[in-house]
Amino acid sequence: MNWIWFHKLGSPKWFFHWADRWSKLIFIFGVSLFLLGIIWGLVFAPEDYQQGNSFRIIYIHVPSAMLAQSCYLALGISGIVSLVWQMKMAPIFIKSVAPIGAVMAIIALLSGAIWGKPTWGTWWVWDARLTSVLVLFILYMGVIAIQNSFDDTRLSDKAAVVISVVGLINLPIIKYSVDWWNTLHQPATFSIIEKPSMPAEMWVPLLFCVVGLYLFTVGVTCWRMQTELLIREKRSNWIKAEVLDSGV
Amino acid sequence: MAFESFSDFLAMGTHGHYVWSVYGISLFLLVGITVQSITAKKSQIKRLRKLSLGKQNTHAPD
Amino acid sequence: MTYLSFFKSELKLVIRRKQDIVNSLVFFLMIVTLFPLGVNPSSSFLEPAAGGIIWCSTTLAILMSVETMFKEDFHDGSLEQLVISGLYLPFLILLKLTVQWLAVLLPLLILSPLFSSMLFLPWSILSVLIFTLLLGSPALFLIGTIGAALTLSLRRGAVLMLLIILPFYLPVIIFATGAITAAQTGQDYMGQLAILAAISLAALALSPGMAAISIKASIN
Amino acid sequence: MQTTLTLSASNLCIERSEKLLCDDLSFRVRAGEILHITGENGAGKSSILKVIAGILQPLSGDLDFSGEDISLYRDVLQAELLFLGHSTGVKNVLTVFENLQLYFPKATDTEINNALMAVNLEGYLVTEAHQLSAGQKKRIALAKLWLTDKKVWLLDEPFSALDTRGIKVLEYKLKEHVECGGLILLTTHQKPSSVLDVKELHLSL
Repeated sequence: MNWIWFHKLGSPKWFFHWADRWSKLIFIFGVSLFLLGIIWGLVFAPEDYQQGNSFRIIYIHVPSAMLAQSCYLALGISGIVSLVWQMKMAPIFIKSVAPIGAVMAIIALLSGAIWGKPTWGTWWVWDARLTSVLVLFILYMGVIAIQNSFDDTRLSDKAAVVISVVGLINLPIIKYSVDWWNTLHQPATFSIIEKPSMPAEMWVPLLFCVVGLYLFTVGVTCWRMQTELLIREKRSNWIKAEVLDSGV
Repeated sequence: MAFESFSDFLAMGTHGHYVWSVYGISLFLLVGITVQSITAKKSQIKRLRKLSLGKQNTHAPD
Repeated sequence: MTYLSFFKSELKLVIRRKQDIVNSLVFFLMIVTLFPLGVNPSSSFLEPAAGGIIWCSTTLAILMSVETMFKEDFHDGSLEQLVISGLYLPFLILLKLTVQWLAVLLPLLILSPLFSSMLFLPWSILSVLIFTLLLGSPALFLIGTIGAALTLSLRRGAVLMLLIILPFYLPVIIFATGAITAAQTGQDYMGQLAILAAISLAALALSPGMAAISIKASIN
Repeated sequence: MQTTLTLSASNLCIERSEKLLCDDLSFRVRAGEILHITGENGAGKSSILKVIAGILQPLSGDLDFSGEDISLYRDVLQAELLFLGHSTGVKNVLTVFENLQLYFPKATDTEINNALMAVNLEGYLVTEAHQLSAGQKKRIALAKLWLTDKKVWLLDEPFSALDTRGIKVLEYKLKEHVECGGLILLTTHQKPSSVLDVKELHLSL
């Protein structure tokens, strides 16, 4: 197996150049896919037989909820990478992706709550999915808070790494416990998304939205990581050359 | 096409305000984080540029 | 320094600082009192809620006592001495934690009949409550240690620690109160107890190492 | 098999709160030697000691202890290490005796008594440490020097809490230690007297 890409990923300079070349493309492609999916979902997808048109919120809710989870997964994995290989880029990644994950969690929460009103009749139901997204949001706020509490970069990096690793291990347990708790207390509510069968006209645009939002996240994360690199590596020569070259 | 007319599309059955508020809020947040990321990068580049140019100027006389 | 001499001096420290333990017990009592006063004193509310009330209060009391665990060691420099003592730091942390656990949990267990009768929890359920406390609280202490180690250099770290650690406590609270509810409704609760024990064991495997990493970063 | 102790650092770079304290620092101390680290306030004297002890991590550079690379793991060194930092590590609610017993569980009462006598703290055996002044607490920590069998001493400002007589006693103790094959790294503001034969390492800002 070829591990060169892995080592390259650990090199700030290599990453910076890679991001310069690809991040814009990824972002634009992602946004177009996302918009395509949304327009498809809003205009062309058929109405849901049970929920009517409020069903169209799915094209925001599901992708953002997935992203909120995936970002935390990525956070935790890069935390482990940082602990094991001491990779310089891992804490930078954590710092860059946490705010995006938090935004995704907020979107999932708000869209879930607004979707809940026509479906359940109230803004908030202690439904398993909404509750775990809420916990996820609090976890993100924890990571962000601990990064902003220390003056020393090395300490704040280490703290964020430890919290994301612990979070990664805890996430399945939290999710399982919330699901279990939910069956205990709310046996009757029907879940807003799980359907026996969703026709292709409904799920294909959803797939577009999901992939598009993933790519969008990758693009924005690249920019945030570049910013973080510009701050941290400001004394290094390659950053100086980079700054003088680039036209702002 | 799932809608007869544009006003139908806006109304979304009876759920127009739910759907549109979700899309509005989400758009706002996504655009917000994008813009924030881009401006943060640009302003940092500008700051570093000023810093390195400033240094070159002060070093120039000697 | 040896493990034994460290353990002994930790015991002495806890005994000399009885007031800290008393404080966290009074804090616990205070939270328990808030529910009848703030919500409803009737047994129809308190009896089904008792497990949850006791567990939420326990969680907060434990967090408060864990939060200060390394503060003094950090300020008087003995934490530095621990790190360079050549002894295995995660094990030292575990010893310290054991002392803290005994000091907080034993009085709590002794007083639990009192609390449960105040909240109209039937005597038959008391043993289940004690089991959940015994099996679940190690996880709370162990996970809390990580937060305490991370925030020890901060002057106002308590709120931050609550924010980062409380979400990790959710599974413990859910399964502990779940076991009590199951016992109250006459169902089998062994499954929940087993899960609590599993969470505590997992935390035992993971937390001391994590806390050691955090302490090393914090004394920087 | 090498039996004499050496402690050497090569190309050590230390950064503290985004500021480079020392760049490319190298030194070598053998058994029987005292390295005296001098420099202004904030030049990084204490930080060097902490880096060697393993409390701080250096930015780069290698450490070597008697032929073993200890850059990553300090275990070998820590088995032979006594570090007295700026913070004393004295526990407030323990008595003076208990404070020393924590670090030297095998020491007898007379040994601890003698150590306390050397730092002029006799009679404070069962006093709780919070009743003592900062200088006295520092001397409790110093008493460890009379109890330890560790070879490598890292002392941060050991003379600061002592009067002239105490300084003299401590200097003789340090001398005795290096003569018995120990090695010492110490930082001070004032120059140590001619009793001690020291190697100087000056840090400039």
